[in-house]
Amino acid sequence: MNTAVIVFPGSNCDQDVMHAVAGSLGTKVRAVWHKETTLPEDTDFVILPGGFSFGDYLRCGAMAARSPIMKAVAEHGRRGGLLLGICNGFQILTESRLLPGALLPNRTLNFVCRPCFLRVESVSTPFSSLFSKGQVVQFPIAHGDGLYTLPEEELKALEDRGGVVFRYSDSDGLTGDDANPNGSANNIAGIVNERGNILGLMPHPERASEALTGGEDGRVFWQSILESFTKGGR
Amino acid sequence: MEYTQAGLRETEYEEIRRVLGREPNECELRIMGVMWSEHCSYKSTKNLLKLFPNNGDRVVLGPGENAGIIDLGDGLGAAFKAESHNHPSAVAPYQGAATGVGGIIRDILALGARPVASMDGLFFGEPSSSRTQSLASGIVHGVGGYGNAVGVPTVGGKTAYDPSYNENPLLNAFCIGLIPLDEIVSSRTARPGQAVVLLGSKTGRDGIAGAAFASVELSEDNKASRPSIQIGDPFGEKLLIEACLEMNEKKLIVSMQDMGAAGIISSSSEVAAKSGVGMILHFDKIPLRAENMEPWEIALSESQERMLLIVDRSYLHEVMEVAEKWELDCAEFGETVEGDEYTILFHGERAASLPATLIGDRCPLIPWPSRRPADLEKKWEFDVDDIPLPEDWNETLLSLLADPSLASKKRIYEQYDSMVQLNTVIGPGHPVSMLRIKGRDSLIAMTLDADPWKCSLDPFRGGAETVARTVRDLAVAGARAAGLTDCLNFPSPEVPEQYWVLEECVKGMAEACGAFDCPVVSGNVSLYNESPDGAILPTPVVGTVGIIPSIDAALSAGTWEEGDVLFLVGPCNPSLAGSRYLLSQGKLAGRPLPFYPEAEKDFVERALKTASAKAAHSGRALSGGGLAAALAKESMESGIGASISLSIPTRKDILLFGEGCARALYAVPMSRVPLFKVLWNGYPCIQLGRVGGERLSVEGAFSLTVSELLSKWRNG
Amino acid sequence: MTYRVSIFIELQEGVLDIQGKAVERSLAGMGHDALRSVKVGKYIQVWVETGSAEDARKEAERMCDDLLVNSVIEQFRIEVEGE
Amino acid sequence: MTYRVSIFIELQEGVLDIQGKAVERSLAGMGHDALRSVKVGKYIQVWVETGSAEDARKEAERMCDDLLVNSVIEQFRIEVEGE
Ligand SMILES: Nc1ncnc2c1ncn2[C@@H]1O[C@H](COP(=O)(O)OP(=O)(O)O)[C@@H](O)[C@H]1O
Ligand SMILES: [Mg+2]
Repeated sequence: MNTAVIVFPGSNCDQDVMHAVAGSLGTKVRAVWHKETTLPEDTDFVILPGGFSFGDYLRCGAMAARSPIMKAVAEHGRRGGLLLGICNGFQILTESRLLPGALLPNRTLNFVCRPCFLRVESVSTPFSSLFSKGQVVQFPIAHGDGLYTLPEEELKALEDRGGVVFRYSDSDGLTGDDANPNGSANNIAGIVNERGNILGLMPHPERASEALTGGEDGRVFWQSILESFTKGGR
Repeated sequence: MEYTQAGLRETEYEEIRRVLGREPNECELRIMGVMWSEHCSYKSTKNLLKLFPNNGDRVVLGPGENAGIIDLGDGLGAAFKAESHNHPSAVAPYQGAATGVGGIIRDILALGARPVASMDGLFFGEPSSSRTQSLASGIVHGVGGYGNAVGVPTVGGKTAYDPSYNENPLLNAFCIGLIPLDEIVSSRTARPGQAVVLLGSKTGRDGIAGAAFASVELSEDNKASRPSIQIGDPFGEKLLIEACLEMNEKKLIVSMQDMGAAGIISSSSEVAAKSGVGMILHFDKIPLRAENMEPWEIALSESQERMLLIVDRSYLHEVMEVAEKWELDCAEFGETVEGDEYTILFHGERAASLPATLIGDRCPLIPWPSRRPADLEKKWEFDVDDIPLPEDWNETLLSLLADPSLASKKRIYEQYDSMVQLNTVIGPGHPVSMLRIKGRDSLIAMTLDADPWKCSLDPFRGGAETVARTVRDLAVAGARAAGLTDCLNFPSPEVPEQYWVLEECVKGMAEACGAFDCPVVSGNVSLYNESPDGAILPTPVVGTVGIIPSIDAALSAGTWEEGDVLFLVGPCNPSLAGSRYLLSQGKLAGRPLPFYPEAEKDFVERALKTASAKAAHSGRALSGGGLAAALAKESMESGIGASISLSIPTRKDILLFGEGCARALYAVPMSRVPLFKVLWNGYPCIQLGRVGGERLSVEGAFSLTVSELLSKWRNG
Repeated sequence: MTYRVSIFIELQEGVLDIQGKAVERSLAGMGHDALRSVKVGKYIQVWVETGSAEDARKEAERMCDDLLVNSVIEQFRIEVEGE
Repeated sequence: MTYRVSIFIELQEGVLDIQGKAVERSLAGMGHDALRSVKVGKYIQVWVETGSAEDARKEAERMCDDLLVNSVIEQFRIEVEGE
């Protein structure tokens, strides 16, 4: 599985993601500058990393979504290729309309960085197949604009089709308001598109990929992707 | 223009005339006014700073450079420095703090190092005042807004509150970077015939002469020409970091200097003077953002996110290419020449022509008179017998934990990205923060601390205690202190009593640094921190960096386990002088304990062995709030209680709340107790009790559940 | 000619205006009793060189569609100076 | 009566508009060649209950001084609906 990590000016988790993927899977990872117009030919998996692309000025992810490389990224997604947006990457995916909804400022209006519990809601995606349904995992969050919002009917449709993959919870898997770090609708932390190949999530799996720094729950996330890829050959 | 309008003193003006052999023109006068301001010239403190030890086996680069560098072994170095941005943060809290963080990051970058972590020291006024709240909120948002976006984790810091900071809050920013020793960029290596290049943002009118204006009385007629606020652009800085590191990796640059105070003039004249070359600068070639800028404005602009590069001409093209990739402006605007002549050309005219060595180095020092405050002894007269024992111990402990200076800082540090770059092993919320170095076993440990109250009661002892606290924290965590950086935040040196306090603080710090063999490798001085309402407390802030050979030799805090045996190591007669306990009752009195070098060194060696021998589960050096606060923090963070009995004749409040001397609280697993006792044999060491249960109980004093403690500590 | 075009962007009805609510609370806390509610949006000015005011408006509208406005959550209004 | 007051906040002349610059570059990159420059500011609407439009303006001005505008770097303009 060949992974391409897109680097926008202002991305700051690009190196971290490359380190985590390479360290967890040992597969090939390449950085691709946002000004490119094509992805390396053999790209199987594309990651939009976290950070503050274009300073997060105007709206988070807005300018990155209009970067030259994004046409090729969208095309990769449309063909069914695996596409993951983490944090700022999630914002770029919604700004590109590759995922529904939008991410608004946290309800506290403060940036928040801390370890966070997530309940795995769906294991029928390539990104979560090795978890068990209802499992509680810990990935850190670090964002200022993570409140996921969607008009009522669309939210219902998203829920009905099982598009929510991760939900903020407490250590027991309870998804009360106390466990919601940013005010996200229905405690949503991560969603997948209908076809199941594009995932956006606010928490950072790459920050939970080593015992020394943040724990190892993220390794299962990366391994799920590799296994799905190997099986499905997407 | 009068020299006084430029902020120069008569002796300084005379010196300039003498050296030039003529009258300086207006541009030159303005330049010299800023360059010889306290902020840039250190004219009040240069002699004091010489007292600090700054050599040692590990020191690669000491004070006088953009930052100090210590040797981490195997060819890698850690560059670090702290800097204050107090005045700007008082005027425009968000932007002041943001540009403070940005500035210190560029200092590290200027050495060619990749910035890997930051810490921040925050000193605010009364927490209940609305001014404090809005300043604090702006400053914290500014630190986070910049640090988070630029991708440098903020891994720790210090926050304290005192009414003396009401009008004059302090923002000190610390940054550390990593650099292979053979890639260090020096400001001393420019040679004649090389290109002078400006990389980064366009130059505007922001922050012009900020340093000089601070020393001129503000009046209506200069209001219109007051410097406009510098706006921080973390996005621009991120690009600058990547571009500079790429250029350094490709060995395209000879020398590099960040632009901080006094912008172009300061950075370029410094390189010229240190390298022993002259410079001819063509100001027409500088990309400008504002119209009709005068040459002195261009010279002194403090527009952010800019770097000065000295480039061998054969690499100019490649430098431009890298700049273009990162979408940064980049302009060659001058060249280095033989000699000492520093010349600015503008619109075909010679705007300024000065000896490079005059600009930065030769400001006449000011020997301010020093006088021991007459009321010093009066502050020390303090009779412990006048302090009644607490009537309700539970209440006393809870209100101490709710004291804003001691209470949890989670609400602040959770607003900072403390994890980006994937090196943070221990982040904020612990006495010491730890970073791993990818591909190596060793860890970097760091901590930032200050004790303005003890410094105000006895500046020598307080200064020594400040340094000692950081070194003890590191030792307990398993790190030997390798070097430190400091920010000396003080009021005006022109008041003899205030100068004496500064002097004594420095002497005290120097004594401790010497004893611990922990050299000062970089630092910063911020004077004139006072307002018509009064002066700030003397506030030396110390950031100390240590090395832990491997994760196995690291000892964490807040990790008690059921059944652990608790030990207090260190003397049982601490002091209530300047303690958090007395302060939280509104009393600033007493004489802090002296610094005992032998005992301190002994403590450090034993603490290091305790960590590397894994003789304890958890350890915490005692600091603010004394033993009681340490017990409570350990218990809260571990989520488990303990039962303790104190069979010592010392008054219980002194034993529990007293501060000072080298002491620590350890939790030792049963099986390691014999080893632990051997390691501390010959040093005061008493068994306090056992870990377990839901309550933290001290016989004859308090007994509270962990959740009662937590609720006060977190929510006040 | 260079036209200055002002673009006023606000959140759509029904989208949670967290900033507006926060500002409302602080102002109320400061004693602004006459205040009923607050909405926080963006005020973007663009200078464009076009043949007519009408073209300037069209150009600005395209910019809104392309980047300035996220139609999932926002709505906007345009004013062209001299139109 | 309830008045809607619009407040337009922009950075003062000479203060670096980092957002405006970034947006400008991004729009130019997307081919908006007519664009000369961009300024990004805030558009705040407040609804206040006062006896007159004039009072509404005064009330809004006070809000600007108290909280909405940072006079060190920003300047503002007010419009009262129906004034
Ligand atoms: N401004 C700050 N930024 C980041 N971390 C902070 C800040 N203030 C305090 N902390 C963190 O909070 C913890 C408590 O700090 P402090 O108040 O100095 O108490 P202590 O004496 O226990 O170290 C430390 O881990 C410190 O790193
Ligand atoms: Mg501390």
